Amino acid sequence: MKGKESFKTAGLVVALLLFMWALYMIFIFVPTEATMGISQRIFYFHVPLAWLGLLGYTLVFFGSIMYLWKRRSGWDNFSSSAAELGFIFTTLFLISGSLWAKPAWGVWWTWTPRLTTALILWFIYIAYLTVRFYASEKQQGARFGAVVGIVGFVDVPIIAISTSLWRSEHPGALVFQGGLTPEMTFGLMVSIAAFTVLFVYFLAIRTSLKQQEMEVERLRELVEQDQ
Amino acid sequence: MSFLSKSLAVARKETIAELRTREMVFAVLVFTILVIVIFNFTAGVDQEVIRAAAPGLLWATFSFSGTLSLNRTFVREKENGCLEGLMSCPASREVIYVGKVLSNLLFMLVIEIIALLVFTLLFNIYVLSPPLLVITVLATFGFATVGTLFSGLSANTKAREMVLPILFLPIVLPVIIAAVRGSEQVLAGKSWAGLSPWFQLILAFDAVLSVVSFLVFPYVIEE
Amino acid sequence: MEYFLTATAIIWAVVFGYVLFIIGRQRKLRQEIESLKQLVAEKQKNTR
Amino acid sequence: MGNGSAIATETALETRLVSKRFGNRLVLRDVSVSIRKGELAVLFGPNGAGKTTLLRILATIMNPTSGNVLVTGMNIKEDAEDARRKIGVVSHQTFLYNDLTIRENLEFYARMFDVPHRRERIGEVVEMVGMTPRLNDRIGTLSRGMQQRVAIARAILHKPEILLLDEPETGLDLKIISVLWKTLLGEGGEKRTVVFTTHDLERGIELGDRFLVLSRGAIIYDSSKEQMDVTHLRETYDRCSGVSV
Repeated sequence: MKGKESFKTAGLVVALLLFMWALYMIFIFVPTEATMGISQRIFYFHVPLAWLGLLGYTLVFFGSIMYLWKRRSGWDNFSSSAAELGFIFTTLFLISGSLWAKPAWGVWWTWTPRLTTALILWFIYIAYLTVRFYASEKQQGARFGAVVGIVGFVDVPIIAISTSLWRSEHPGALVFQGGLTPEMTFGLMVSIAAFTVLFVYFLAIRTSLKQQEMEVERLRELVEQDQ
Repeated sequence: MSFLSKSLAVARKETIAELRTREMVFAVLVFTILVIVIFNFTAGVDQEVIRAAAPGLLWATFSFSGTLSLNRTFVREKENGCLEGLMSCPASREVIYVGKVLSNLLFMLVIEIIALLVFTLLFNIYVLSPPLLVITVLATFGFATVGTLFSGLSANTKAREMVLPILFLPIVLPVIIAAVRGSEQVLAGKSWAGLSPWFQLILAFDAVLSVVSFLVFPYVIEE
Repeated sequence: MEYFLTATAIIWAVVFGYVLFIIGRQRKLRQEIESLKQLVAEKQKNTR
Repeated sequence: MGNGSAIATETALETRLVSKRFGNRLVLRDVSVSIRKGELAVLFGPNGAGKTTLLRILATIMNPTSGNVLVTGMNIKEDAEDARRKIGVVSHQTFLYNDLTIRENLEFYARMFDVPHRRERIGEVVEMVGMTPRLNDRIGTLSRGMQQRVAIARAILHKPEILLLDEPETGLDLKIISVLWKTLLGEGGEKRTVVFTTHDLERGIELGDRFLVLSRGAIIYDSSKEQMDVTHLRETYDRCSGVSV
């Protein structure tokens, strides 16, 4: 238990340090892009957030398979935590995309394949969370969530293909018109690393919180029994 | 072979019951035609406008009428505990799934074909062409495979009718996109070759999602 | 410029809010587990 | 679990440490019983004791959280389909489709159970429960008692060796109850193995030759008819039903 605690603290410290470094990179280190100016720096949030949205659902998928196979509630706690975080980060991705679209194209929303795919992924996250919420009991919710986790995951690449086919005329690589300078790439890498560590840290904490919630319920059951 | 014959027995039973009451096909069909009529008032009589909006309207209608009919498929199993009776039969859970997919596919196709006829009559657009029918069958198969899985799932939740569209629509979105775009091409008089990317997309969806749904269905109805 | 700052602020706020949520939940759960464990221990004493 | 008979008779149904958990609630706790071929076992227990859950697990409708169930020696985890072939279920729900006729319902189930000579067999079972004149009527138009008769016909359609009855008598009049037992117990001279649940103690003692009491998910009484002590059974039953009411 003690080792776990110090491990958690270490995780938090690493995440925070990396995050500071990433912020330094984004605010000061990276060069300002010529055509789009400062607002292009949203890019350094935007890309990591997209990555976390996908990573989140990949973990949901993995946890779902493990749950249906092993039937350990730990796996369910893992995948539902990943879904919660993935949902939050996908929401942030949509917001940052919107805040970028405004200065870049003059509109709050554009139906680029990437944004559209993210939007649908966001809806699938909602579907996952809804099913758990409306299940008649907890284990059923876990089972149903796992089913949605698996089906949704295999659907994501098909969604990505369909949106890009649908909007094939759209300039997919608009961001990288001038290409990325080495500094930009480096800044992006740091930012991705920082966000990923943060995500993993949150995931570990959230999963353990859910385990503790189950412990509370178990104890409560013990107390209420035979009274 | 017993697998297929038992699946057919399930589909057969569904069909007999539906033919007797006609409650689902009838209600959904009325809904579908109403949507088409309302569309008539919003799009006006300009043939160009209608032609441009028709594919989108058609598939929006089919998606919603699909969810409507899918919502019904497990209702019959809930009365008198039939699902338990079904589960006590010496047949795997997948048999139930395949049987239900077949009957859902049949019901949806019947509704869609009639809707296409109505569409042709009311708007003077010839939508009953062979490529459009192929698109309809393939896309509806995608609807039925995913929809049967999710209707089994939502039938066991606390808010049945509400949960299904939230699950179903985002997942089948690739099929809707492909079907709309494909139908546009057909109405624009494009050849079969121009349709191939959309066919491929729907086929990919059908192949992947039907296998996955088949595999996870037992987890939806077990306890 | 302001779009960039808004984005940063929102992301920061959400991350920070999540941390607060986690800390609060953690504290509550710890207390609850403690008190429940005591109750269980008492009960076991009584039944013996 | 040891009982008097010197000859080791075949076991029809056996559970080994079966537990079922719903969320945090343990509905069955390590239930181990074995029921011999031809036995009529009565499962007593107050409401909420886990009777229905146990029966549903035996019928392979529900999976146990842990433990094994053997049906005529077959583990239901491995041979679920073969096990189901040997089992017939009658519950307070009829498992019949309201929109289909008696014949269509039975035909459907006959197909699902691979019943040979469907037509003849359906005619036979419907005759047994006395529903032949209504063969082409929809289930939805029949009275509750008649529906239950068809449910009985449905359960024995595939000539199961084992019958599981979940409160089959509730809401039925005496005439149908006599049909029920006449039909269920014997067909072609073969005595079936029966497990049935009830909370009616007197009725259970009258019918059964093996008695089990389930309380809070655990078997707390198990005795054969020869060794049974009626007062002890009554006391046990009253104690557990008194507590949980």
